[in-house]
Amino acid sequence: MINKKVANVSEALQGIQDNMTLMLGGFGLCGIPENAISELVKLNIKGLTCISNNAGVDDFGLGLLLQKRQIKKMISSYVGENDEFERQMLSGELDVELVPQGTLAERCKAAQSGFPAFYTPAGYGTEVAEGKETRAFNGKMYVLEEAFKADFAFVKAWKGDEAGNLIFKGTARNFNPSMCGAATITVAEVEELVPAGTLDPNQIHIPGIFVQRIFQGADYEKRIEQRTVRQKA
Amino acid sequence: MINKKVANVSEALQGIQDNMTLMLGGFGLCGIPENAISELVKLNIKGLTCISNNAGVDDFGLGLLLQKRQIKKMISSYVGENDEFERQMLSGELDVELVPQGTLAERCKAAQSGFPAFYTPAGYGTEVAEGKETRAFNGKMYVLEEAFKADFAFVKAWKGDEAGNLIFKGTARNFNPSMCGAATITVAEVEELVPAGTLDPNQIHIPGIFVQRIFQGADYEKRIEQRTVRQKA
Amino acid sequence: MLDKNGIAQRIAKEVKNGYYVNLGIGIPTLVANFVRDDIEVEFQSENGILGMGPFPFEGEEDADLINAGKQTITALPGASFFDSSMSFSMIRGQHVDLTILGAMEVAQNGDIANWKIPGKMVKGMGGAMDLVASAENIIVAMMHTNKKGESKLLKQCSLPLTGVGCVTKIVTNLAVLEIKDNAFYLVERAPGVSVEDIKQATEGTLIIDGEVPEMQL
Amino acid sequence: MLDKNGIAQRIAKEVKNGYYVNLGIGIPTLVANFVRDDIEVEFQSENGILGMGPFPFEGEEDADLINAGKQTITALPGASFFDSSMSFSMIRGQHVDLTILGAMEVAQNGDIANWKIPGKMVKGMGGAMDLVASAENIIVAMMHTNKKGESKLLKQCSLPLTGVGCVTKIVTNLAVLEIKDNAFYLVERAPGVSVEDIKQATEGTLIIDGEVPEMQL
Repeated sequence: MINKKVANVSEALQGIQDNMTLMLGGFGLCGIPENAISELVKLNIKGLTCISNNAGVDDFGLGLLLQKRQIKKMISSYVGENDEFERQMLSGELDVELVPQGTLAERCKAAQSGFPAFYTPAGYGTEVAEGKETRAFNGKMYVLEEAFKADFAFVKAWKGDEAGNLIFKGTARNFNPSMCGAATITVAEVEELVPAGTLDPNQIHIPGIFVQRIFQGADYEKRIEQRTVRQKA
Repeated sequence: MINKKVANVSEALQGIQDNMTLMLGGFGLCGIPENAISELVKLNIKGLTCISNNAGVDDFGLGLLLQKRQIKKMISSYVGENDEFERQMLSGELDVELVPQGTLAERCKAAQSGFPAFYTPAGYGTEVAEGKETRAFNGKMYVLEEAFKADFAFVKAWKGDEAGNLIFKGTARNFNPSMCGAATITVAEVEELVPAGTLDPNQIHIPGIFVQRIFQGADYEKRIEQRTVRQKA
Repeated sequence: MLDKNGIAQRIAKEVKNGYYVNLGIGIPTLVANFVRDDIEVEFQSENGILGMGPFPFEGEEDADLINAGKQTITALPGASFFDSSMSFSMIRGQHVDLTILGAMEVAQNGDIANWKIPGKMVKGMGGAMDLVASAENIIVAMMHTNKKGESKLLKQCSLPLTGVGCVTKIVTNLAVLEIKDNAFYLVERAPGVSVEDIKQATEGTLIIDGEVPEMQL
Repeated sequence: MLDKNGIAQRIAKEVKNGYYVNLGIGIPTLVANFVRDDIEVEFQSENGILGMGPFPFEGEEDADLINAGKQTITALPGASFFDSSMSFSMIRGQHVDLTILGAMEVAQNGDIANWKIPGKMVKGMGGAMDLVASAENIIVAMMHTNKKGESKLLKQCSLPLTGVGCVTKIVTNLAVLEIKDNAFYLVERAPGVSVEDIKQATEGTLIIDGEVPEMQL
């Protein structure tokens, strides 16, 4: 067993530098690497390019990095829940690349899997395809999209073991698995870190080979963005 | 819940015809759809093109179909455990397309995922790449490989539920998941079929959307091809 | 004339037994409320769930269980969770049988625009471009005209496109229409709406072939 | 001169702490027996296991747990199972640190042939083409000459290729060699083997740079 455990978030972020490209898991505020984001704020790393489906809200998630102007560029599919984001984008302080959600996931997954590029129908005939190769297969048009390159991937899982194996919970899984192994260094934070051999090898979503560092996260807030309920009859 | 349960293997194979293209899961004799193969033998379906990593042994797995000359063409990565296969291939009765193992898996997965084709480094500069488009990305050469098209996919899982959700066990997983949803009709046979709601939704390897028919298989032999043991010290 | 719930109710009739359905934000979300109880349907949300159930009861919300609109949800028996890559394999691989989504504009060639208004804050396309480019069966749910009273069924979209030639059916507050041969075919009128009303509200080519029935809800 | 176990023993020294390793069939399989106990290593088998352990004890074989050679195996603590697609993501994505496999021929430009002999039954390439095309760190384990006594280290492969320009290191019964600048660099001699012996057995360009040490096992 190759041990990937590090003592804490500080050790997990060793080597992080200004102007790096990061992948960050999560959909909205669900399944985001809360500890890694807090540490990025604390270290005040600047000039970041962040690949993440969303940009958080004003006072949580990636919004915390936006508040401190740590992000130079966002690569996302949907960024609409954040006033500070809007202000920085409209003023030109923040560069934004919008990518269809499935394409975003697959550009991560392609990096994980050693595929340099792939053809997807998403965005054909739209401004997303501008400047990109398009091509017909079996009479349907596709756009060639390239794998991402990133320095760090920060992911959040439910359970993990010292070998770096990860298990996700509910829809907090989302982009996290596809980002594992898609960057030079993948850092996984988990709610519960167990010894190797504890998890059923049949139930592991992401094998430890895709993870370089793992630590048990602390103080998860897991904020709900749109609390929606129904009334008991 | 959309119920995918059928009563038995006979119902599961409704619509199967001569000259169809089939995908069959398994690696060696591990994780093969034993019930579906037996039924294909019984129905004496002929002229089949079989996409399967291996071709079984003389008297088990796809070897049973070869014995009865039901297979016209095999698309596999390794076929070396079978004398009848060798005889038919050398005599020209059987057409064989050899495909690198990772390419075989991904040509199934591409069909599942709606990717028409993909670039892989496997086989570049070899006879596998002959007649195919090759292309450099970031200074490395890749071969363009196309998604498979198949009429039926036959897969074997450990547990499944009526909604078609599947869980695999050990290395019997292998090619089975990538073949689900990669053919017009996917038939899953399982060792244990349980009511919907019984399986933990976090632990499902293949969601039921990729499966059209599911049934509980019978009389699994699960033959071991290379029994290898060590001595107790 | 229908309200939003009426549009959702009419679309629910398009949901057939055995369908996997992806519902967009807005009117499409309401469709789930009107699907018949006696057919088997599963809802997919592209953030990673199949077999999505209703909103949770107060106090039973789970932060790890949301839909693509970031709302708290529940999972029904037979549900499964999966990652974003597999989710779009379902969509791109055409395993999802029906996609219902909103639009700002639809053109008579099937083009759709629903993600960007030049000069306004762009929130992003989310999964819409993947959905419209992949699905074989797309229904657009929208009001027939915009807030200024201008038609949203056009000869050609004026806004940046989300997808080309992909819409086949539209249900609005006024009508059900199908797109073929570069035209809108009027299929049904909303209760109390005349063919003339629909003509007035449709900028694109409208084909009226014989008597147009009033829709049954 | 080394026997097969000796070749495996020498290659085991190339296995470093923290390595994920894929072992081919034949001599490479033996390498696992010689890896030091005090380093952390995990073995990957491309049919879908990471953290592969030794063969099971008699009576503990599990038909659902085999390696790529179809042999019954065990799983160590921290192991995981996965499908073929993810397995080759590990390989193609260069997450596997070291690949050890056999060969029929290696050329001085790094080409390798190990899957097909024209006129003989072709069993297939299995995962070898994916492995050699993807791995950054490939060691070939083989006898220096074939059964007829002919060199397997050639100027150019005569057999159909498995991959081009991919081999960087070779360990044979006679020597350890590295491939660079279109030549075989002699790095170590096997115990009791002279430089002259190695020259005789090598058809390709052999570079001898100063004193060549005998290998330490």
